[in-house]
Amino acid sequence: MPELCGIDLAHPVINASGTYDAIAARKVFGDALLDDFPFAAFVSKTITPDPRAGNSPRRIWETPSGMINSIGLPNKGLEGFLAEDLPQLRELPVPLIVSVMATTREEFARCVERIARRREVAAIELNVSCPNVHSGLIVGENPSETEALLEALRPLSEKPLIVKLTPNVADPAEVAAGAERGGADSISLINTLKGTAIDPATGAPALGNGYGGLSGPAVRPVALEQVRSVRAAVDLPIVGMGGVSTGADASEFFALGAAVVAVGTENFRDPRAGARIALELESSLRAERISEPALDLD
Amino acid sequence: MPELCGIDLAHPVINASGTYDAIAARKVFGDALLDDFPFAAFVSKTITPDPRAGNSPRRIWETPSGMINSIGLPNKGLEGFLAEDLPQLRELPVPLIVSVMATTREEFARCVERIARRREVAAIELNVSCPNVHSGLIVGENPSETEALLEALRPLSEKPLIVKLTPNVADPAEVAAGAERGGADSISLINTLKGTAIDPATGAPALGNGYGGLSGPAVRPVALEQVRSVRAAVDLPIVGMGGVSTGADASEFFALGAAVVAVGTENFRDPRAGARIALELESSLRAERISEPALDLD
Amino acid sequence: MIAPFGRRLCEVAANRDSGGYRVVSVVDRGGPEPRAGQFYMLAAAERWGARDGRAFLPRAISVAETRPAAGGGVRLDFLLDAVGPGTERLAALGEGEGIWITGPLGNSFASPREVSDGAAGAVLVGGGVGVAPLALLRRRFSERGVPHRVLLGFRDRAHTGGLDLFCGSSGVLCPEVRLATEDGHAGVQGRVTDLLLPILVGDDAASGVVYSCGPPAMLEAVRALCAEHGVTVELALESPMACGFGACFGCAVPKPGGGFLRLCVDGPVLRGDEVEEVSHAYA
Amino acid sequence: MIAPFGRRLCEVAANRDSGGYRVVSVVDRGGPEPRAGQFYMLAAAERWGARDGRAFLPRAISVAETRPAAGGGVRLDFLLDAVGPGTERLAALGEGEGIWITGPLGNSFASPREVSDGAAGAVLVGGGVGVAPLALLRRRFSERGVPHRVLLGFRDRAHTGGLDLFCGSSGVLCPEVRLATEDGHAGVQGRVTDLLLPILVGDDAASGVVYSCGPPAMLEAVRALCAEHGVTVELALESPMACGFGACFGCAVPKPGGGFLRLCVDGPVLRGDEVEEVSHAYA
Ligand SMILES: Cc1cc2nc3c(=O)[nH]c(=O)nc-3n(C[C@H](O)[C@H](O)[C@H](O)COP(=O)(O)OP(=O)(O)OC[C@H]3O[C@@H](n4cnc5c(N)ncnc54)[C@H](O)[C@@H]3O)c2cc1C
Ligand SMILES: Cc1cc2nc3c(=O)[nH]c(=O)nc-3n(C[C@H](O)[C@H](O)[C@H](O)COP(=O)(O)OP(=O)(O)OC[C@H]3O[C@@H](n4cnc5c(N)ncnc54)[C@H](O)[C@@H]3O)c2cc1C
Ligand SMILES: Cc1cc2nc3c(=O)[nH]c(=O)nc-3n(C[C@H](O)[C@H](O)[C@H](O)COP(=O)(O)O)c2cc1C
Ligand SMILES: Cc1cc2nc3c(=O)[nH]c(=O)nc-3n(C[C@H](O)[C@H](O)[C@H](O)COP(=O)(O)O)c2cc1C
Ligand code: FES
Ligand code: FES
Repeated sequence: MPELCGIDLAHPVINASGTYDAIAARKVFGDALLDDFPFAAFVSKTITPDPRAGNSPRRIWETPSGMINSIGLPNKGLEGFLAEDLPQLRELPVPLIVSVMATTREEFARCVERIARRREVAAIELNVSCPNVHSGLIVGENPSETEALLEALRPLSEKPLIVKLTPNVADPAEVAAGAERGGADSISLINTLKGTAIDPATGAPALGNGYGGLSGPAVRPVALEQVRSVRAAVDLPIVGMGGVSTGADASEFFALGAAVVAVGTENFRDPRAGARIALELESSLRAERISEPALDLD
Repeated sequence: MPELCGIDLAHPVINASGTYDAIAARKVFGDALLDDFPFAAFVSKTITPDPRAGNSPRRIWETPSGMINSIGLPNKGLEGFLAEDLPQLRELPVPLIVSVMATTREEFARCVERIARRREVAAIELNVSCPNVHSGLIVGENPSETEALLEALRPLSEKPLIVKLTPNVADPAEVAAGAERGGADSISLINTLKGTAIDPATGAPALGNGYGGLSGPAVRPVALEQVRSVRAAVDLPIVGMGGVSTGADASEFFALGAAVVAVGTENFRDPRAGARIALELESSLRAERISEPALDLD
Repeated sequence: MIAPFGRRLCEVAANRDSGGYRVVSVVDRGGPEPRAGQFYMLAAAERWGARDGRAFLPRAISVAETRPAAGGGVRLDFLLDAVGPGTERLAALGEGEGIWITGPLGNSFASPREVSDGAAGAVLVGGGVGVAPLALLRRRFSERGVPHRVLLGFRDRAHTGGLDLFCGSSGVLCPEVRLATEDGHAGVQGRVTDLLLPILVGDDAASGVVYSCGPPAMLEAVRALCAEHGVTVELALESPMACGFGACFGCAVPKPGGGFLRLCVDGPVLRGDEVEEVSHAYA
Repeated sequence: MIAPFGRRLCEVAANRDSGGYRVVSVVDRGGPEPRAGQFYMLAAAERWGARDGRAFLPRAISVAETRPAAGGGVRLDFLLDAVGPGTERLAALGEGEGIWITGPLGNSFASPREVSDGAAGAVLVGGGVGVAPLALLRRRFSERGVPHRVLLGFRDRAHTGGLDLFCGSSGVLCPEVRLATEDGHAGVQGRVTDLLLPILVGDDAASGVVYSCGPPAMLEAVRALCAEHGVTVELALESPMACGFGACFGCAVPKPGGGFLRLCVDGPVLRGDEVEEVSHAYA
């Protein structure tokens, strides 16, 4: 049975933060969602200390084998999340991981403290791709900022802390090592690559926010390379993601040392992608086991 | 008439270094190549001080809407290039840009000096994605290393120096600003994104070298975003590249402030891609001019 | 209306021309009958992504007509305007080809009575590919005896896509349908709003509800006209959708008081006072 | 042999089965007649990239047969083994569909005399889809009166793709062709190298040149056998190709003395002593 930081998982496929709203999906698909929940753990959309409305449209743009999003982290804020969303999310049949982001260590600490107190939360994912308003540095671009953040947060929670790295750095392994030194329990990667497109109809940037983040199969080679290099640098379990859309894609991440894979953009194409990918993985493993003794070395 | 650092160009489309061997292409296609040369300037494959054989196969791997390469800069070395290749390249009907890379400032200087003396060379492109063997830093990842390199090379050549940035950094605009301060004449970007794949047939890395560089339409959103951010930071003309395969793609780069676009991977799919893209650009400009007065604002 | 969980592979039963658009019929053995205004996320099972890696995401398409399918399940008709790689591929699907569908999704048009106290009649205002959800709405109103008029706008003789969805089985346009064409080849010469205005200023306006779907400029004109004349209006909007089930937050439409709605779960049908102005930015 | 500059759009004239493979015929109005061993870079004009953004690059495919086309130009036959998204799409091309072709590319097989002084006869050894270039070579040898034998290996009755390319117009296998099949359903039971060995140890071995194309393991066996018996061999290799015209340096094959050849411009036909060992790593 796969596990992540001591959390037992029915299979090694979870969702990527911000790509599945289990509350909305339950309204759309009913309780069939719960009977047949596609992920082995559920990661919430990133929540921030205060509510955010998100960016102005246009927010998504399709690109070759991928998409750019500039959603802008719309969420109810920490208190809204705890009061309104958490009671609904605890009804999910899988462990819950809450993703948080803040712009000061104090705010990060407040979020982690409040969330860690909730028994229904199995782990906390720290989305560190936002600038620190004090240092001006993007925490996740900087190994020592990341280390310091983890040192500050580590004592506040017994729950596993997963650090989600930004891929827009020269050396993600350095940042991962900083997170490990600071006391992180796991590294998840990749978040989206910075990307832009021009709308051919207007000649102006396609996204309301000017630019956004690229995801989907187009980025899979970058994700795999970052998992490989982080794997070589830290001992922590890795949650690998970026363009996973089939069991074969997931296998690439496992071959490079990921403990678990997360599915993001593919959920939009297939609301049950998580379960399908877990099944594809299992049946390819079974096929390997069966074919092994009869392996034709011709 | 478009120009780049004072070099007149028949149209704004050139090739990306390492994606067209005009000498080999002339053997394959004959002098028709010269009569109808697809690029407004020709950029050589990157040459290094000493000859290199390149990486062990497998060297290329197809990915969704792109490819990974780990070619490893096979080339005849500086002297071999000057003696054998340059006499053939001077027969091309367009200005010649020579791409160079070295691992010490002294070697970079030796290359630039020797090449700058050759009248048939219009400009020099500095490929700065290699580690400096003294500092251990990758020059192109570091604004002050880049600045110092340019300061060292600037006095050695009257020819325009184009700095080709690596996209595998948190902030390419900072590095571009370093290059500008050091005296660069132009910035070209993007080089390939670090990428890996696993061969499903073996479960092992698909490329002989373990990892490689991702290019093609998959990376276009990343290239456009880096051009946008570099454009905002420097005044130098920009050679934009990364996934350009049509005139419409090129227009996106121009909309974000590129002076010239370079075509790489698309050459492999269409040996005349440069000329086709230039034509597509021209006819879409013409169509715009024609439709403008009659514009239906409905 | 709860949708079966997940996408399901269905078969294309027919593909016919409809005045420049295509009507693609899909047999859905596993889903419920959709309501007028609801949509599905569609993707071809084969050759999706065939134009340099696009279409990549599924496409949101309204259901234009539905009826029980021979052998069980429902038959769904989609009206397709081929404007890019996704709709082109969908419009080219041949009989027997596979299609992934997720749905029915989103909310639906309400009856006049549900929307507005004392309202009895309905005015349906459509244009372009936006006539699709109104076709199903009209049939439902006919079945339930809700008095209604239908105003449709078309550009010219060559662009009458979807018009036949408003014909009875005899192939003759239903009597309650009135046309406006920009070239004047049929109905009144002009815009569909030219047909709407006299109704809004007429005596029975107060007891009517307007239902509209069409290009953003038309929707905005309808919204503004109805607001001006104090008539309740339901608008079926579009916005760029990656998922259709509330997962991506991509389909944001600004709310009048600030903030955003997710059109896929909060819409696609919104009351006129739930949007500030219908804009190209999201539609 | 100089290729016309650039890719050109051609039309598929026919697509037929050949023992599990497909033979796709293309009419090339603008190119010269290719030589045996040469290849083309092929990509479907439509729906290339239809499986999640793959195939993206064109695919290298040997020409299996060529003759003047009615109405000018040449007709090119390609033998396709559908192993992935690229060959699958090419193998599914229908009559009248568009295909981008660049070529003819690469070098070609030399005549026995050119390769080896005093050599008069030829032994062609092929297996799998590698029989394609040998089919054209055999016809050329027949036309020019070069004495030759053909040894072909097939797995079983269901895998005889390309065998019909070695049949005369009567549909009967040419007399100089001998078969080895792993299941023994036709010819000798065993490998094609079992047929080659007796020839190499025979009296006239010294005056023969071996020409081979097939899977890496077969090519390596043939190369090693020929080296052992001092017989000259030309091998048509494969390696991963992005461009086919020397642009990408992707098709590297290690040279015995160190360094690499570019198989697309230095090959695809290499003499046995130009390669160290035929390996899966590049083939
Ligand atoms: C609720 C709802 C119901 C709908 N019902 C119908 C219907 O019944 N029938 C129908 O035909 N349509 C309907 N649509 C519209 C339909 O979903 C879009 O027309 C479709 O998504 C377009 O996809 P495409 O690939 O054909 O075109 P695209 O190329 O995706 O172009 C459509 C628009 O997408 C944008 N775009 C995104 N990425 C790119 C890119 N990389 N390059 C260029 N443009 C890009 C552009 O703004 C362009 O105008 C509906 C939409 C919604 C939201
Ligand atoms: C000179 C030459 C002549 C040839 N002649 C013929 C011929 O006459 N007939 C013929 O049928 N073939 C021929 N081939 C082989 C043919 O080019 C390949 O089989 C073809 O390129 C495979 O493409 P594909 O998309 O079908 O398969 P791919 O999926 O590309 O698989 C083929 C191989 O490519 C690799 N690969 C690359 N990227 C990926 C990826 N992302 N995922 C999985 N695997 C990947 C794997 O190693 C796989 O085994 C020739 C090759 C050369 C070089
Ligand atoms: C629409 C969208 C919204 C996202 N929102 C978040 C988010 O709130 N927090 C976060 O950490 N990552 C977010 N991501 C990034 C994903 O979690 C994931 O890291 C990335 O998309 C790569 O995986 P994929 O290629 O499978 O989508 C978002 C991605 C998308 C496409
Ligand atoms: C096969 C291959 C070889 C390359 N070799 C070089 C090189 O020698 N020097 C260099 O600066 N860039 C090299 N590049 C990078 C390209 O010049 C270009 O920056 C990159 O591929 C992005 O453009 P594209 O998406 O149009 O290919 C190479 C790229 C490819 C695909
Ligand atoms: S389309 Fe994804 S949330 Fe609405
Ligand atoms: S295939 Fe590109 S150099 Fe040979």
